[in-house]
Amino acid sequence: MNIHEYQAKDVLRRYGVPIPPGEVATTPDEAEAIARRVGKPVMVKAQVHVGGRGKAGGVKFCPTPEAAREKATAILGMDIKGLTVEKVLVTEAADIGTEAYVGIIVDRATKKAVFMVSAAGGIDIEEVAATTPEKIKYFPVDPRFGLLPFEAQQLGFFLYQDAKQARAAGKIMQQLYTAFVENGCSLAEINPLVVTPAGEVIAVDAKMVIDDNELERRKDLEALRDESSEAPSEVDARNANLTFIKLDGNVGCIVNGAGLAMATMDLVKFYGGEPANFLDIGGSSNPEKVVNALRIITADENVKAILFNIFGGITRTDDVANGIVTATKQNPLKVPIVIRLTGTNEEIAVKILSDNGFTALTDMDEAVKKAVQLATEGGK
Amino acid sequence: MNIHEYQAKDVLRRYGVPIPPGEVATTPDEAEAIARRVGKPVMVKAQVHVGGRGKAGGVKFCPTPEAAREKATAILGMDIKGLTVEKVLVTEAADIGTEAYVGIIVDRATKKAVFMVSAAGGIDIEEVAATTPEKIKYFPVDPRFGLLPFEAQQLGFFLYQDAKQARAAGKIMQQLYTAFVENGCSLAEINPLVVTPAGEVIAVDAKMVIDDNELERRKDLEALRDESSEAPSEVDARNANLTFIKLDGNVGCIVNGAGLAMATMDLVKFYGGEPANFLDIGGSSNPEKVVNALRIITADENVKAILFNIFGGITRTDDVANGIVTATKQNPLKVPIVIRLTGTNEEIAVKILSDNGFTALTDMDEAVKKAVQLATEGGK
Amino acid sequence: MSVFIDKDTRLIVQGITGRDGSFHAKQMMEYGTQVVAGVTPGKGGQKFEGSVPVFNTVEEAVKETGANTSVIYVPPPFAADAMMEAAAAGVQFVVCITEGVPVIDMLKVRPYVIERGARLLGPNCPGAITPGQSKVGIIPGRICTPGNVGVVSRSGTLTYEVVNHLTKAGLGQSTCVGIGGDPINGTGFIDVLQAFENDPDTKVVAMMGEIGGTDEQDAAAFIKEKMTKPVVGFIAGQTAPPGRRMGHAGAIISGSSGTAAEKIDAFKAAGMGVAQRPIDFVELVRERLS
Amino acid sequence: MSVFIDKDTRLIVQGITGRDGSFHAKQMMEYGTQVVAGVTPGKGGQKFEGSVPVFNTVEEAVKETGANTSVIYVPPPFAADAMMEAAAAGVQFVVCITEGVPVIDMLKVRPYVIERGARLLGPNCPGAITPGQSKVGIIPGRICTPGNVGVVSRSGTLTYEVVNHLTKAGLGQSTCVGIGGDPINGTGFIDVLQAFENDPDTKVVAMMGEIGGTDEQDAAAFIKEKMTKPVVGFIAGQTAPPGRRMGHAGAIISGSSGTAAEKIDAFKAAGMGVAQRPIDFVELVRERLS
Repeated sequence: MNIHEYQAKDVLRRYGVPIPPGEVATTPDEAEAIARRVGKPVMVKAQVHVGGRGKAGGVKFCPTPEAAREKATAILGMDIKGLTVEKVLVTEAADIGTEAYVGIIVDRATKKAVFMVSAAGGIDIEEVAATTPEKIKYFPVDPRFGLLPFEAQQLGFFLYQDAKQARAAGKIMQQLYTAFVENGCSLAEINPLVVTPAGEVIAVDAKMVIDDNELERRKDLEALRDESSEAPSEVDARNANLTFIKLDGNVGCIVNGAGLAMATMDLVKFYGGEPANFLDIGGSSNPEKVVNALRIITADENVKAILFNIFGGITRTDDVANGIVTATKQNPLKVPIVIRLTGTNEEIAVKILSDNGFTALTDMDEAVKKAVQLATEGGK
Repeated sequence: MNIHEYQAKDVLRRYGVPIPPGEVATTPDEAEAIARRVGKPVMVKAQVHVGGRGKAGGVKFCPTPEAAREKATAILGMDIKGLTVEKVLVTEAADIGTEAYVGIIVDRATKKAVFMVSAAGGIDIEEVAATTPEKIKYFPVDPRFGLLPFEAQQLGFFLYQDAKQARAAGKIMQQLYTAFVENGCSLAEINPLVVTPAGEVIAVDAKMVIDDNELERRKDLEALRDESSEAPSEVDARNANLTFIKLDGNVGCIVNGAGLAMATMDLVKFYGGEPANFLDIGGSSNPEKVVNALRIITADENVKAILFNIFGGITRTDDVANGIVTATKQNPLKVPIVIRLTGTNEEIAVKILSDNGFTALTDMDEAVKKAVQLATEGGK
Repeated sequence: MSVFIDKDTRLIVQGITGRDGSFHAKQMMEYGTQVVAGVTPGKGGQKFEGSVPVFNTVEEAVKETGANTSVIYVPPPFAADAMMEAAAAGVQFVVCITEGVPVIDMLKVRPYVIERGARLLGPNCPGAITPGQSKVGIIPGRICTPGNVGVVSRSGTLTYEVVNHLTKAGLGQSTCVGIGGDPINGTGFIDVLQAFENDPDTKVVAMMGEIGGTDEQDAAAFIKEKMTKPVVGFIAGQTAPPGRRMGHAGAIISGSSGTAAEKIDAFKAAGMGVAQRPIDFVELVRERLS
Repeated sequence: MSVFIDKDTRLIVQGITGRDGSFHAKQMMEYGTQVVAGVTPGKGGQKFEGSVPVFNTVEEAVKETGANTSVIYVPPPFAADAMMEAAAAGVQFVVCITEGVPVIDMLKVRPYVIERGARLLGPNCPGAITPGQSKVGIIPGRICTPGNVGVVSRSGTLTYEVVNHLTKAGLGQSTCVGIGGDPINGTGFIDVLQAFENDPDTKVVAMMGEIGGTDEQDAAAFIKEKMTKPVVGFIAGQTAPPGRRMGHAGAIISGSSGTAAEKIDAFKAAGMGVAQRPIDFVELVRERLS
């Protein structure tokens, strides 16, 4: 789960990271008031879960509170890559000497939390990685000991020659690491980490991504979720415990398991169709999930045919069959449906479906071909 | 550094350990007022750094606030093993079903923090260890992972058959471990850990010893020190950065290094004398330390001769010589002094001493023999 | 022969009295797995299904039954502890089925388990099955049959799909291993490939990967350099949009690394057969078996 | 030959610009120790005494100078970090002189250093000296002379006392090692005894223990079972009252274990010579050398 810059900064401040003062505003009035409280020139920064805000005009320097009002008026409501700006962060405009990058990610390759630091900050780190990889130092942290002071200081010396700055950066990295671990992050970064002309080391922008698996036990983190900055259908799916991603095709796919779901989408494409979505109903059997999945899929007007692909292992296919029957009774389908199911309790499922006028297939390729054909016909 | 029961309980409460309510009182009035606030029968417990309070009459059950006043009157000012009771803890009297012991120590043998738990609580664990060692479970904690939940639960099951109680005890052990580590303890124990007739698991008495080396960086812990419960000469020595322990003999010993100090005391005994103290001036050279050491030693009227034994390595013997000259000028000695020094800057030291009328020896056995002889003569 | 589990596997089920644990314990027993103990703290002394003793701790379960393998069906917040408990008790092969284990927990679990000499499979995996001998986890026994194809996969139901095709085509399996897609897990492709390489009963390997990360590329490099046995590969997620998380932690593409195209190229460069569709495994495996 | 240090020891001094560090760095250089680098963060690029390069990190110091040993003189709150930094940088022998290191810090330092294959001596120890070859720490070089007596001790000045007697009596030392008295340290009696047993130049060992703990009893058991070379022992603290801490963390007696009498009995049971006074080492060692 992404959280906003202002939220990440609030978290990091609690761990002692030096961050210029600032507050979030939802109206130009608030923005002006905050700028007045700050008492210095401010930045007004759009709070949206998308990169490239700056280039899109979502980040502006404001020398006066009046300017802050004006820029906030422009930015609030702005559309950035399909997301509407609902909030702006109004924060003291730091004097910037140098800009560095400091980030931590959970790394699949080393199976560790890995620091990435670079004196070439301020821009997309992936660009630095692609063009000048020698400018990034990677440092995997031993999870049993954490980021030790000498390690943090070594990373600090990679960024700065000056010992005071290196030490300050090291301390910030230790704070960032602690915040990362204690808040179950999969990513935490400060970019840019700035040295001011006065020699202070401060965090001017921050980003944190919380591991979705952490949210169940950490309601305080779950509370940071901003549903207004997500697609409504995806919010709906998540609240129904489904994983759903909307795409542009016309074959609506309902599958159990992420791997099989992706393989199903690939097969739709292979047979000449276009998947309308990724949707994983997950492992556990629950007719309610099927009902919700159908509701979400059919809300998409592009969908011209629905494809169920269920391989019952932990999922009981009779539960899925019952879900289909219930859902279609509540809301009769306006598009054709192709059901493929096999595995646990397959015989019962087939009987439930045929008793209710559905045909069940057992072969995946056959089912996908039929769904693509129906969608293509329906699309005409 | 020992801290009082009430202080240890305050610390452990912050980590979530369930402890009956209570407060500390220095007067019978306060004790009565606390008992009234508790609103239930209370225990009044002497707060002194010594074992066996109960047997000495320093722990009393009080069914009413009036009784609390009465018992507090009796206990405050009481002498327990040479220490005067200045404070009492007035705490709700728990209903006691069973009593267990839970402790953690830093263990020299395993080089780890080791849990000791026993269902035979309420008495001195050393007695249990001596008589029924099979009743104690020892569990060394891996410092890199801490006390894991399953480990804590296993320890809980060693104490209790009931899963709810085992889990509650496990949770308390995790809290105790965290408190132990975060407060730099060398010992932390709950004795007894009580199961009430209602099945609740609570800590009825608690003890913590803070590692002296922790205090320099933890002023909050240093602030828990209660000098009123220590011998004044030892407080004085500590404040002068000396390690001093008063004994009953007549040869005052001033030595650099704990091992050599003990060996010196042993040699005093070997040659027929009795050491009056252990005193280690430590490694660093500082004439002021010598001045303080002489002041503390000479305050003991039993001392009939003073023996310096300095082997200069990191300690510069000329610093020690200067300290002796300064101290004896300020406060002329009333007892004979024997000075043995050798090592770093020995020639300078000898000159300083002889210029000021002292004789310096270089042989330890000779010096000890002479000091014993002088003390024996002086004692006649 | 087989890898990780066989007829001598003596299994503990952690969370045996829970909803998932009890269901799958029964399934495993029906399949013929030697389920020798269950663990649920507080239910020590009970019998599961009238025959399997339940213990409060894994330590006791191992001591009393000589178990060498454990499978975990406990809720996510307790799964990390369960894995460490099994490893600490001397269990050699620990399989964690639980989905949704916080990744921060896994950062510590992994070194803990490795230090104690145990092999961890998962979390968030379907487990392993050696057809006809032992099933540990949730892979449906019905779809498998003994044979010489080693199967390794990052996903669950996709594995079933492929195994089902293989079985229907008469291509039995030595062992099927689902490693799961979580970013920090115990056993990776290379571990399983090495085990198949060493297993005399495995003649060819079928491997199912996904978009995201570089595990498949690393596996391809390993196959090229270290393996003598043929491997057929598949990558799910060719149509997945970049930068989006596709349902499990494994399936995310970011930047230039982790795309399906890149992984398929790596497979081809390693001389592997590449299945375009799940059903394609049948022909590709058959060719390499003969 | 010798143990731990010799003429090939290439030494880093951590905290070389501090009060104690600079004083002892000079002493070690005068003794002939190859002091190849110093470390003080923020003073990288300077030269100590005009010749020894100073670095910001131990990693750099090792990389630039090929140092294999490090000695630490930094204040207690930073000592744990310094020990780990040295071990992480690949230093094989790490000596920490600093007194007053919090024991909670040492709980983690010890496994960290061991995992990285380094030997730690200390903290709160006087270091080691191989007379005529190398001195690492604070043992006064003047009182030592080359020879065949291995010296190991839990205390500092008491060691000097004994070594001084030995030297005056013409009994030179192979290596003198002060292990320090802190409850959690890197090298114990047994480690050093094993090293002396393996060292061809050591013919007899002089060992100085203290009251508190069971290290001396464990060492006695080791001597009885594993050592062929004679060992003479001494215990300081026969007159110490029980239950009181005698000046350093090591010297505390509690309960029935750790008294001087108990330790001396263990020495006798191991067939060791027992010195009643420091000076007794001279005769006891001489008898065993001939």
